[in-house]
Amino acid sequence: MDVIVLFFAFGLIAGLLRSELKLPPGLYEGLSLFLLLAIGLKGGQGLAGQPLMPLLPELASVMLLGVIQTFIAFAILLNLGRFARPDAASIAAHYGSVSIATFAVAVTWLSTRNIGFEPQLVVYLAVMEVPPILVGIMLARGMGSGQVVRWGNLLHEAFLGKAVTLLLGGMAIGWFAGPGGLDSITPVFFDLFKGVLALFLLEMGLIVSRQMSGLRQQGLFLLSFGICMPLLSAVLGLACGWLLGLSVGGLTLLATLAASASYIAVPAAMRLAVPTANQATSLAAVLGISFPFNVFFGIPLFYQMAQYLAGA
Amino acid sequence: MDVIVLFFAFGLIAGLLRSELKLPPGLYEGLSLFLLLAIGLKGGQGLAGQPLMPLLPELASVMLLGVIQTFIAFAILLNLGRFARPDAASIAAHYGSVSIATFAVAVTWLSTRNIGFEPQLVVYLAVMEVPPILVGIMLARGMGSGQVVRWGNLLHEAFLGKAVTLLLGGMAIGWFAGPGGLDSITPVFFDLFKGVLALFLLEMGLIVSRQMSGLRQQGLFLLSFGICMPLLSAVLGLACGWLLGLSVGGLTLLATLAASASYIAVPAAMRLAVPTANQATSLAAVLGISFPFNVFFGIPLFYQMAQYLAGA
Amino acid sequence: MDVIVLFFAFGLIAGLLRSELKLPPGLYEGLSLFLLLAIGLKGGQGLAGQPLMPLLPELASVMLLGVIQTFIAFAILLNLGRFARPDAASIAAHYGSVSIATFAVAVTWLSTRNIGFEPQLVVYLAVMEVPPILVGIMLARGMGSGQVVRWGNLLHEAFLGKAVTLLLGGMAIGWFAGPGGLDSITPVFFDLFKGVLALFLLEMGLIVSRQMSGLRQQGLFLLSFGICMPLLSAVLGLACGWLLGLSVGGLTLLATLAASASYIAVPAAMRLAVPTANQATSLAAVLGISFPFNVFFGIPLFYQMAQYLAGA
Amino acid sequence: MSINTGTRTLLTVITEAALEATLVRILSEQGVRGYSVSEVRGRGSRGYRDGVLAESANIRLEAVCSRAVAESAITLLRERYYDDFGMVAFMQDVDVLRPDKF
Amino acid sequence: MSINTGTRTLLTVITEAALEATLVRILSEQGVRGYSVSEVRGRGSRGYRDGVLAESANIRLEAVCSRAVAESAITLLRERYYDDFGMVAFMQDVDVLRPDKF
Amino acid sequence: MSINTGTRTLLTVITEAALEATLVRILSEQGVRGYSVSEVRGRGSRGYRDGVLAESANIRLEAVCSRAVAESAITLLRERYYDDFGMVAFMQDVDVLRPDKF
Ligand SMILES: Nc1ncnc2c1ncn2[C@@H]1O[C@H](COP(=O)(O)O)[C@@H](O)[C@H]1O
Ligand SMILES: Nc1ncnc2c1ncn2[C@@H]1O[C@H](COP(=O)(O)O)[C@@H](O)[C@H]1O
Ligand SMILES: Nc1ncnc2c1ncn2[C@@H]1O[C@H](COP(=O)(O)O)[C@@H](O)[C@H]1O
Ligand code: NA
Ligand code: NA
Ligand code: NA
Repeated sequence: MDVIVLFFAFGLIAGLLRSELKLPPGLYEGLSLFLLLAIGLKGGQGLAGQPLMPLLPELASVMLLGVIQTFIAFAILLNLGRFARPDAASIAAHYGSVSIATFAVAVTWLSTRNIGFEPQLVVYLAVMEVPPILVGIMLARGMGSGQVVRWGNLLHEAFLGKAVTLLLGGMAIGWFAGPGGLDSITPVFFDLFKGVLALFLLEMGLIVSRQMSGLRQQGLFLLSFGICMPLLSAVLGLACGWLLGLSVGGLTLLATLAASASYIAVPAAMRLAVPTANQATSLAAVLGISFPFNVFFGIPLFYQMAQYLAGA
Repeated sequence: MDVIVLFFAFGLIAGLLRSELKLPPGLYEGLSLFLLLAIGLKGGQGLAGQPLMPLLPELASVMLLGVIQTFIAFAILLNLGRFARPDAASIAAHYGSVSIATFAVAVTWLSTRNIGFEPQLVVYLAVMEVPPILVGIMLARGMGSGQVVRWGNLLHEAFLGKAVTLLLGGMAIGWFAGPGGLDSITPVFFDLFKGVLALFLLEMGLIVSRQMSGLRQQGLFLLSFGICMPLLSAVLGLACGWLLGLSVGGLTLLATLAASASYIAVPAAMRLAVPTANQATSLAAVLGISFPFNVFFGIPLFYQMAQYLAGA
Repeated sequence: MDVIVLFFAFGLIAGLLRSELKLPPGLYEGLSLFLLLAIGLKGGQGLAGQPLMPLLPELASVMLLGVIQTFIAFAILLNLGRFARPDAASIAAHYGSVSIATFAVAVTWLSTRNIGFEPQLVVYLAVMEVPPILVGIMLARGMGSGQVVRWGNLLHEAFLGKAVTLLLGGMAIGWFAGPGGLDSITPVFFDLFKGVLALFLLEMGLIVSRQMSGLRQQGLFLLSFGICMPLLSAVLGLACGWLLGLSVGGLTLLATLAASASYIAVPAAMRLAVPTANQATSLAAVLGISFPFNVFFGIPLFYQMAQYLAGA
Repeated sequence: MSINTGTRTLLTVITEAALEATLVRILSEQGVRGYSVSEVRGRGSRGYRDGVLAESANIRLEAVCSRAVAESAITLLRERYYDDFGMVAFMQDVDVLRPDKF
Repeated sequence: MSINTGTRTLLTVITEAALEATLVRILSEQGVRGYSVSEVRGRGSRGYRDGVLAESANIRLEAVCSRAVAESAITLLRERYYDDFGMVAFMQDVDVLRPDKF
Repeated sequence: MSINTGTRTLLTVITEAALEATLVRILSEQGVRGYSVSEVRGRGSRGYRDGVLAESANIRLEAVCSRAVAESAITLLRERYYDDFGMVAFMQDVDVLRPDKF
């Protein structure tokens, strides 16, 4: 197992054993800021010199991918899971959107094995976060409900939310700086990346352990949804990536993005837009099941599926 | 443009667009602590083995430089700008003193271009912070006002304020450790310097963006003062450096020091010593205008002026 | 003097001169978290592939060492020092236990001089923290007092307290990852170690300086105890290490561990378990005297003693 | 009372950090002219909220204002947020200098 | 009072951070159903406590509850902790909506 | 009141962090024996103060003391600081155990 995954396992076990380990407040925020910037810089540098217009149809495709996932998840949760409409819509939005931590683990998994991937995957990450939120809000309120949605606010969130700002900002810097232009900051943003990710995953392990203790209150349906939905999404992601002609590394990453579920941006947006949805339920599924599933089993599995697909 | 300046531009734009980007509290403080220590260490190491006594006249000169700047700025603000006495004195003190962030950007600008500079520039930085504060307080109160100034407090501040302590402490460590003595901590204090400065400038961009939105309430006079005063100061700094026989790199740095305006030590001191002065006004000028001007345009310009002067 | 010790001296002097230097809250916690993890990783990696069972008798020996120290210190404080029973027991527990900061300084001292040591020293560190706490509590309450001790809580603390969790978790990760397995996180956890320790010692200097100003209220007896007890403990540690057949580096480290006194885990535990004990007294001795003594004089001295013993 | 003071109402609201912007908007619409905010953690009917993830962060907002403003604000909060959000709100009388400021 | 509120007691305890878990346990045994905690620094009879080391950290806990619960809790705290720990505790009447919650 | 308590005054001051040392000095000169401080952000007549730069940091200080001490302290604060500094101060009666401590 990769060493960074060992850090996650350590945090998880320490949390489950009720260790007194607690990370200083603000550390989580600082580490994720670093990871987002570093991912953005790398992606932007990869895209430097490349024309950006041809990317637009690709971006439309992956945004559509997230939207389709959200609809499918909503239908499953409403009909099979018998969830109330707001809950079904909220959980679906979590699974339609993406998790940056899961993406970072997959990037490291690939780079440890010297498997390359297309730089635009970082742009995919940036654009895939928000559309499922919009869909989820519409689904929660019923399409024709006539209730006013603050679209201005939502668009603001789409481009100026914290994570997206850092990704886009990092990409812009990397793009302008171009190859070689980031050399002076390489010791911080690239050499430290994996170690910082390890610390971040330690904290994730502690966070996940707390969600796990809340899992018992959730029905069995939700638990299996937390594993099956990522698998289904990964298949959709692979199909989409295949249509876009991605490499094995790119396919693996897009499958991971599709399979990953948001636990930062979506909960924050849903809390205000759909206040009646139960937040504990969605976080238990996303953090308690799907995140560890993806980190421990999903990524290697998606890679094998990608290899199979690319070989076919 | 240098990559660290791109980080500043990113923070500025994100802030002006009202992005939700916000850095964790305490990060600003941690980053500036690091930068001060690192600058001090480098300077101290450069001075190691060198006798310190001959520096004294140089230090007196640069302290005088700051004091003269403060008097000039005060005269301009009072007579041309028609500011009230306390406001004119307070703003003048900001411009007489120095900004560590601006200094760090200039150091990086030079080192990216392999341009050397004298190690004592770091000592200049340390001694130039406080004298303009004392002058500013005297000017605000009127020389003969008979009001009691707590000189003990002010001297304490001069040597034991946070920034000066870190600079002097770092220099002492570098001086004692000598060449080679800092090797074991090089990976932290030197290799990470530019990356940390990049993060710091990202935060500065966010901070500056907030001051810019307050600029509209300021008169046009203040806006032009925020550009002209640094230019005038840079010329005085170049003249002083030329008398001291500095190299091109040293001239550039001393011009930058002169042109830079304090936004940490001086506001804190003036708030207590001259409470009637309007703090929003001085910060709008210093952070909203002069800091970005120096970072984007000033430093390259001062370098050209220094080259011209050295060639003459 | 080593450069990291210069950082300690700087913090100490700045604090004694009442500088305004203050490190951001949370920094101390973040730095010590990093140091504990890094020490654990290194130790675990050293032990990888090695069977762990044969370590058990060694661990029993060093745990006994700490317990014996606690009894000796208690006897001295009660009889010679005429301290009240709870105070004597509490101070004794501090000296029986260990200080991670002191250990880290000794590790760096050795590595700067290319002196190796056995990887299990890190395990010693982990197991030596807690037993003296248990002994101290029993001594404070009187063995036969019949008062209920919450042993469950105490055992929880023994394995799941913050420092022990990080050390054991780091060791487990290093052990599983094995040689080469930590390469990807080396730039963070190993290359930055000394620089981070330097920052940590700067903060320790500030903390110690505050204890020193409280030293005057303490009797002369406590002051001499703060120097003599570490010396006595170091001799016991050397004897124990000699019986275990340690190398010179290992002997030095075990002497340092024995000589070091806890200022984190023990105060926290004693505050709740023996609330009548005066915390200011024990911290003044541990931080105001023994910690600086060990850092400035103890470690080089213990090394000489170790060399003498190994040569004999 | 020997010095010139007046009585105003201190309104304290402890709630989810996600509501901060909304809360501030509502209060100012109701006529509150100033407020102070700090971070807290705590426990209530919705379990422990420790703020490690933003989702579980709480804030404590306090505002000195007139009784009428406090009451209309608190009534509005109850109507709109008490059902779906963790929220505790209470009012106290306080003596202030410069009562016209609030 | 123009709106439907009730009076409850706000109990505030400022004490050493080491006592947090114990304090929370005692309060809930006494019937307190919710509380909020923040970090504070301060000075009292035991000198300055600034929280740099965990040993010198203070917390400020506040809980809205009935008068009876607050009094029994504060009495217990005095008996058990006032002698050995830095602790300041006080009670105030507050107006709350949903008085049955507390 | 079923237990032995006394009434004291809780003085709360919200002001610029730059004033902390001065404020503490004044309070202790007026006879305040203890206090607690926490960081807050907030909005008032001088706009939003969020504490990112030290210049915009606010503190919230609270001290339990006698009514007379609180009043003389607050009067002094008004005279010296209300004009030039962001400052909000208010007083409340609180029930304390060990009233002689304050
Ligand atoms: N009785 C109480 N006293 C003080 N704070 C409370 C109380 N009940 C709840 N809180 C705070 O309000 C938040 C939300 O409460 P609740 O809606 O009951 O979960 C909690 O996380 C606590 O911080
Ligand atoms: N009169 C007071 N008003 C407010 N807080 C106080 C007061 N006295 C003490 N404190 C707080 O309670 C803590 C412990 O107080 P003490 O037991 O007096 O040392 C101090 O560190 C302060 O944070
Ligand atoms: N009505 C109020 N209630 C509570 N806090 C206030 C109020 N007005 C101002 N403040 C706080 O006091 C600080 C200074 O206020 P001001 O002098 O009005 O700018 C603000 O930044 C707020 O933190
Ligand atoms: Na997804
Ligand atoms: Na200047
Ligand atoms: Na020991």
